[in-house]
Amino acid sequence: MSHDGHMSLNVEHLPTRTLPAEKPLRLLDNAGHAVSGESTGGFSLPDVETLLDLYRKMVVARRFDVQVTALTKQGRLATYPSAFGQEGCEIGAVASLDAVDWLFPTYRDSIALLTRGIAPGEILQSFRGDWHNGYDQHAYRTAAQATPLATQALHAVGLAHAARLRHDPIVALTFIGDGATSEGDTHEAFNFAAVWQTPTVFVVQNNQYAISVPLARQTRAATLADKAVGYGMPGFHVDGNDVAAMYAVTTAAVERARAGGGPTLVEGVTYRIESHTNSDDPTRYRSSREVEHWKRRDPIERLEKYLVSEGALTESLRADITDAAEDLAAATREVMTVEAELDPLELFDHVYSRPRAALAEQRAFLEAELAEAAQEAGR
Amino acid sequence: MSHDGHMSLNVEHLPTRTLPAEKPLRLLDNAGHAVSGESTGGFSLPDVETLLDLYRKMVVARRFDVQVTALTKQGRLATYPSAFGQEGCEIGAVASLDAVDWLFPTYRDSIALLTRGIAPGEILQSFRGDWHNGYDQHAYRTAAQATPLATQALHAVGLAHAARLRHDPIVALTFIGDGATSEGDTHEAFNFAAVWQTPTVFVVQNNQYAISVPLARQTRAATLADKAVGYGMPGFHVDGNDVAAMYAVTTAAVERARAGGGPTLVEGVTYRIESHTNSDDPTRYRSSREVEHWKRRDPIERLEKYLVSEGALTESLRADITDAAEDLAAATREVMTVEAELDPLELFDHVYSRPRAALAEQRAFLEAELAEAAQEAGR
Amino acid sequence: MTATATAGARAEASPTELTMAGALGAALRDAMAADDRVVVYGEDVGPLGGVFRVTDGLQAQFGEDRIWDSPLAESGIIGTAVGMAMYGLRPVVEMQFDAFSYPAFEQMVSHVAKMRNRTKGRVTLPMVVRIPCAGAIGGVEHHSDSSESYWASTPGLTVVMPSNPADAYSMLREAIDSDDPVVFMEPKSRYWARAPLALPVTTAPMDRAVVVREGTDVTLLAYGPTVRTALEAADAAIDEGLSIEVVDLRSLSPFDDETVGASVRKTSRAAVIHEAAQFGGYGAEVAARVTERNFHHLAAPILRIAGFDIPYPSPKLEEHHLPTADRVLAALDTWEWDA
Amino acid sequence: MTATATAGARAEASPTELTMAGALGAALRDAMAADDRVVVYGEDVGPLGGVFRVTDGLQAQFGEDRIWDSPLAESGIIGTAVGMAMYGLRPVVEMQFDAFSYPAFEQMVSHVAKMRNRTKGRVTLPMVVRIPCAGAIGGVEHHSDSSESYWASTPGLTVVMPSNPADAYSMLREAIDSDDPVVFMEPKSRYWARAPLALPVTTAPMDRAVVVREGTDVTLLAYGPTVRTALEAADAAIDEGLSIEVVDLRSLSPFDDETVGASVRKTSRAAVIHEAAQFGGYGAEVAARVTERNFHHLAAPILRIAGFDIPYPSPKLEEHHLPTADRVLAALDTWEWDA
Ligand SMILES: Cc1ncc(C[n+]2csc(CCOP(=O)(O)OP(=O)(O)O)c2C)c(N)n1
Ligand SMILES: Cc1ncc(C[n+]2csc(CCOP(=O)(O)OP(=O)(O)O)c2C)c(N)n1
Ligand SMILES: [Mg+2]
Ligand SMILES: [Mg+2]
Repeated sequence: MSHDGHMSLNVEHLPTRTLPAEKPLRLLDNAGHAVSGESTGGFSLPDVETLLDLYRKMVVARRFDVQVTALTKQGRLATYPSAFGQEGCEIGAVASLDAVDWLFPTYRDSIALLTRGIAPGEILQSFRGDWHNGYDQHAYRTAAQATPLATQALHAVGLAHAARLRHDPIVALTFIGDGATSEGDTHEAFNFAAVWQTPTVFVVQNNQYAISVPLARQTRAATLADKAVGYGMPGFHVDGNDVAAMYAVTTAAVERARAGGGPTLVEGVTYRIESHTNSDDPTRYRSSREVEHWKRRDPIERLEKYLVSEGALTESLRADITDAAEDLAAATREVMTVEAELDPLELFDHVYSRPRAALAEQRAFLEAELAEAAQEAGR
Repeated sequence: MSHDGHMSLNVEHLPTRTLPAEKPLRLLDNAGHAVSGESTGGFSLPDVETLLDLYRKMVVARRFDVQVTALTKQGRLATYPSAFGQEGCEIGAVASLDAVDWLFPTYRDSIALLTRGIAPGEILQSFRGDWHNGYDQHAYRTAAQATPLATQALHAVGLAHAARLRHDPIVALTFIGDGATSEGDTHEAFNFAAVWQTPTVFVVQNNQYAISVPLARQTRAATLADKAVGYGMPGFHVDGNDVAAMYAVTTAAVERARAGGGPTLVEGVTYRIESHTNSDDPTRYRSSREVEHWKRRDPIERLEKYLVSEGALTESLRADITDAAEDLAAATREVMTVEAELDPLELFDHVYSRPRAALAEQRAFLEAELAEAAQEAGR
Repeated sequence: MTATATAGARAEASPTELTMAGALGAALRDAMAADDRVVVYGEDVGPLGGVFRVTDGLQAQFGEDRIWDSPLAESGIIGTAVGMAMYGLRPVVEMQFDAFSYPAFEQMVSHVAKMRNRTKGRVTLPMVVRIPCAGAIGGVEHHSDSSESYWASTPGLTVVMPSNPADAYSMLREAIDSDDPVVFMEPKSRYWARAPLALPVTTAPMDRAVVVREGTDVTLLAYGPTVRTALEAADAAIDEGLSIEVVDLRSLSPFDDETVGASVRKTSRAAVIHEAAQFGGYGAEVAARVTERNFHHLAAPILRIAGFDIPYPSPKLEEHHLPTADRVLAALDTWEWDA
Repeated sequence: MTATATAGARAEASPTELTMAGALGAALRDAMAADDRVVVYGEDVGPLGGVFRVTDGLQAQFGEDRIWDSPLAESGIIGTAVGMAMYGLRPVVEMQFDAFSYPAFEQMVSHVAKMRNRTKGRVTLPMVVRIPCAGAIGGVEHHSDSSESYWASTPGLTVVMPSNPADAYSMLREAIDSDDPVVFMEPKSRYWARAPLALPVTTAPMDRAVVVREGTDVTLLAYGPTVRTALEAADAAIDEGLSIEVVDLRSLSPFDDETVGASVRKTSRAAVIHEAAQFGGYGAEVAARVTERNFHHLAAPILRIAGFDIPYPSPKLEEHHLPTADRVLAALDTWEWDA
C-alpha cells in the first residue's frame, strides 16, 4: 500500500489508512486529453458511449440551469442556487446511481434531480415558492432538497443502514458542500457510516466557497478528502470538473458500497461560476480574474474536446443534444408560465397523519376568512 | 517526512499531513524500561526529577480517587466518575501546563483538578450535590467540569483564540473522552482550532469505553489520533499509561501552541479500571479478564519500576509521598464530614447579573415558605 | 398493528407488580416481536440495557440487528433515524437525558417535525424518540432538565408523557404504531413506581387526557411526575373540605381541550403543575388556552405551580425547586375564594 | 461603557434616514470603536457584510482580528464565543437565520444560559447572539422560523427584539454592554424599515416594554414585526370607534409585568400578536402571566393572534399564516363586548 492515494477498486476491502492523493485524481486534462499514469489513481476512462451520455446530460443540465437563473432574474422564482460550472461533479456522481438507489441532495443540486428524471415543474415548486417540495420522494428515490446544511448526510446514512439491515442492495449517495463539511452533522454522518459500514457515498462538492467564505477559512486540511482517514473510510480527491473521473470514482464507490464494502468519501474540486443565489453579490468576495480562471476549466468544454478529438461527437449528435436541451428549456419556461393553483387550506393537511381538533378549528377559521374575502371581492 | 508518525518537535511548523504511528508512542515499557528507537517518536524521557514529580502526583491522585470512590460507596456523594487507571493520561497532560494556562476538564478529570491545586472540598462540591461547581475558574484557570460531552472543547478553542488575539501567550488544554469524539462538537472544535491556529491542546483519553460502549462501536479509524489529519493538525497516538510519554508529548504540544504553532491532538490509550460512575454495572459489558489485563499495565507501577531501577525512588521519598497521599485522603474525608451550609435562597442570586423583578418575587416566596417551615419546626 | 390487536393475540396475563421501567421494556419487547420493522438504538441500550435499564435483555432476545449501541452523537442518532424511517423501518431511539437531546435539536425541529408537511405527506416518519425526562432523582447538573415545552411548541411533533406503568406500556405501543414521529417522555422519578399490571394493556388513546380523580371545586392539571403531586394535594385537600379533580394530561401535543375544558367548566377553577420553570413552560400554553376557551366559566385565574425561573438546582437544593403538594395547596389559597 | 456614556462622548448628529439594518451596523461600529474587547464573527459577516449586510464595511474598518468569517458551524460559533467571553472579550456573533441557530442549541441552553449560575457568578458571559428572525420576506423553507419561545423559556438567557431603527441601535449597544448573554433578535422583515435618526441614540432600557400608542379600550401587546401590525390595527380601529393602546414588549425575557400590567388594568382587555405558531408560542406566557396578575381587572380573556400551529409555509402561502391587522380586528370582535 502506498501513501499517495493509488488504489484500485478491484480490491474488495480497500485499505483505509491512506492519504488521498494531494493532486486531484483526473482522467481527462483540461485540454480534453486522456491522462495516464499516477494521477488516474488506477481508474480508467469510461467508454465513449458512457461519456457521450454524460456529455448529453451535462449539456441539458446546464441549459436548464441557465434557463432557471434567467427566470429567477425575471423575478419568477423566489430563489435559485445555480450549479453552473459544477456539472462535472453533479452529473458524474448522480449518473453512477441505479434507479433503485437513493439520492440525498441539497438546494444546490437541482440539475442532479433533473438528471434523475424529475420534471422541471416538480423541482421548481420549492424555488418558486409554491410548496417546500414538489416531487415524489419514493417514486424518484430522491429525498427533498435539504437546506439545513449537512443534515441530509445523516438521513442518507440512516436509509442506507436500514436497507442493509433488510439485505436490500441499494446505495444512498449524498452531496455535501465544502462549507457544510464544517458542520457537526457531517462528522456524525461520516462516523456513523464508517462504524456501521453503511452503503453510503459522500460526494463533497468543493466549489471553493460557502456563500462568501473561501475554503481556506473552512479547513486547514490539505484536501477535504483527507477527512476520510479519521473515520477509517477511503477518501478520493478528484478533479470535479472532469466528469469522467467523477463518474469513474463514484461508480466504483457505489459498487463497493453495494457489495457491502462500506462508505466512501469523494471530494470533487470544482467551482460555482454563478452567484450563491440571486440575492448574493459575489463581487464582494472574489475577483473576476478568479472566475475567468475557472471558466477556462469548464467541465463541458473539456469533455467536448475529448469527444470531438475522438470523432465521437458528430454534428448531428450535437444538434440532437442541443435540441433536447432547448426542448427542456422551453418546457421549463412553459411550466413557469402556469401559475400553480394553490389551496391555502392545504396548509393544515399534511402536518400530521392523525387529525387534530385544534388544526381543524384553524382550518375552519381560514376557510371562513377566505370565503369572506371572496365575497368582498365579489361585491 | 515519513508516514509513521516520527516527528521531532524541534520543527517549528510541523508537517501535518502525516499519519500518526499505529503503535502507540512510548518512552517507558510496561516493565519500566526506557524505550529507544522508533516508538519514541523522537521524544526523550523527561529527567528523573520531573519523573519523580509525576510519580508523586500520580500516587496522590490515586489515593484521592480511591478515597472519593469509597466515600461515594458510603453514599456521601451523589456520583463520582473515577479516573483510576488513567493517572498517566491525566497527570502527564495536566503537568505540562503552566499556571497561566487554562484547563477545560470533564466530569472524569477530578484528579487533574487536584493536580492543578484545587482543594478536594472545592472539587467535590458538585459531586456531593451542593452546587454545580465549587471552585474559582479564574483563580485556578480551570473551567467548570463539563458534563455535556465535547462541549468544553469549543470553550477551550474560544478562550485560546481570545488569548491569541490579545497576544497573551497562554495555552488551553482540554480533555475529551473516546466516546465524546463522536459528537459534532469535537469536530467543530478541532476544525475551528486548526483554521484559527489557536493555542489549544486536545487530549483524547481513550479509556476504551463510553459507559458501556466499546471503542469499536465508536470509530472505525485505526487510531483516534488519525482524526487530526482531516483538520491539517498534528496528531499523536500515545501510550496513555506511560506518564513519561504523555508528559513529553503534551509538553511539546503546549510549547508549540505557545509559540504560535497551532493546535495538536494527543490520544492517550488507557483504561478505566473502575465503573463509569457508582450507578454503572461494568460486568454487563466487559470481562474481568480484560480488567485484569489492564491492571497489569498500571501507569503508576510502571513508572515506579523505572524509578526504583534508577535508584531514584528511595524509601524515605516513598514514605514521604505516602504520607502526603494519606494526608490528602484524610483531608478529603474530613471535608466530607462537614455538611455544607446551603442557602436555598442563593438559587436566585446567580442566574443573571442584572436583577429581575420576577426572580425577586420567587425568592420572596421561597423565603416566606422557609420561614413558615422553620416556624412549624420550632412549634 | 395496534396495541389492541396485539392484546387480542396474546394470552391474558394475570396482574403482576411492574415498574414503569419494566412496563416500557415490555412495550418495546412486544412491539419488536409484533413488527420486525421496529428497531431500537441509542447510547448504551444494548448490553447495558440503557442507563435506566429500560431495554434490559432486549439485545439478548432480538440480536444486534434489531437493537444496538450507536456511536455517541445525538444528532447522528436522530438524523439516521429519519433516514431509517424514510426507508420504512420504525426506529425507536433513546436520548439519555433531556439535556442530551439538545445536540439533536436541529434534526428534531427542522426535519423530524417538518418532513411530512414538507413532502405533502409523501414521506411520513414513524419514529419514536424516547427521552427520560425531568428531575427529582438527585441527579447532578444537566440530568434533570424538563425539555417538554421545546418539543410541544414545535408544530409537527407529537409529545406524550405517561405517569404510570399501564399508560407507559399502552402509550409506548401506540407511539410505535403511530405513523407520525412521537417524542415519548419518560419521567425518571417514576421509573421505579410500581403497579399491578396484566400485559398487554390498552389504556386511553395517547392523545387524550384522563380524569384520574373526580372532584368538584378545583381542577388540577398535571402530567408525568406531577400527577402524583396532584393526587397528594387532592388527598390533603379533603381535610380542608376541598374537592379536587385531577386530570392527567398524558398528551402535551395535541392538547385535549375537550377533556380539560369539561373538567374546568365543571369546577370553574384550575391550576397546572409542572417541574419545568414557569416562564414559558408548558403550563403557559395550558393556562392561556384553557382561559381563552373557558373564560366566562372561570371564577379565578388559572394558576401555575411550577419550578422557579432558574436552571435546575443541584441535588441538595432540588427539593426547594420542585412543586409539592403543599405548594399546590398554598397556591389554591391565593385565590379570592369568595369572588 | 454604556450607551449613554458613549452618547455623551460624541458630537450630536443631525437626524438622517436610517434603516434598521443600518442602525444595527452603526451600533456594532460604535460598540467596536468604544471597546476593543468587542469582536464580531459568524458566517459571511466579513467581506460580504452578512447576508443582510448588517456588518457591511466593518471588516474594512476594524480588520480581521476584530471581525472575521468563521467556519460554517453554529455550535462552533457559540461554543467558541463562550470561551472568548470567559477570557474577557465581548463576542457578538451572528446566526444566519433562526433555523440555523438550532445546531447551537446545546451550547445555548446547557452553557450560555447556565454558566453564570453554575459558577455562582464567577464566570459571566458578556456575549450577544444576533439572530435575524421571523418571516414575511418570501423566504424558502427554514428561512422564516420564529425561535423566540425556545430562548425566552430558557432560564439564564436574556432575550430582546427591537421593532424600529432607534431601538435597534440603542438596545444592541445595551446588549453588548451587558454582562449577561443576550439573544438579540432582529426581525428580518423590518431590516429595511426607515426612520429619521440621530446617532447615537438612547431609548428606553432594553428590559422595559414601551407604550408606543395610547388608547383606552384594548391593549395590543406586540414585539418585533408585529408592532407595525398592531399599529395598523389601532389606526383601522378608530373607524370602529375603538381606542387601542399598543405596547411594544421589546424585552421577551425578562417580561415587563409593570408596564404591561398598567396598560391592561387601564383597558381591561388585551391581545398579544406574534408570527410564531400559537401553540406554546411566546404569547402563551404573555396571556398566562397577564391573566394571573390581572384577572379581576380583565373583562375578557386575553386573545392570541398568532401563526397557525403548522410549520412556516412556503412564500406564496405565508400571507395566509401571518397575523394581519384585519385578523387582529376580527379577533377583537370575538369578545363579548357587553360582558
Ligand atoms: C445549518 C445551516 N447554517 C447556515 C445556513 C445558511 N447557508 C445556506 S448555504 C450556505 C453556504 C453553504 O456552503 P457550501 O456548503 O460550500 O455549499 P454551496 O452553497 O457552496 O453549494 C449557508 C451558510 C444553512 N442553510 N444551514
Ligand atoms: C451530549 C451528551 N450525551 C450523552 C451524555 C451521557 N454520558 C455521560 S458520560 C457518557 C460516556 C462518555 O464516554 P467517553 O467520552 O468515552 O468518556 P469517559 O466517561 O469514558 O471518560 C455518556 C454517554 C452526556 N453527558 N452528554
Ligand atoms: Mg461551497
Ligand atoms: Mg471513554
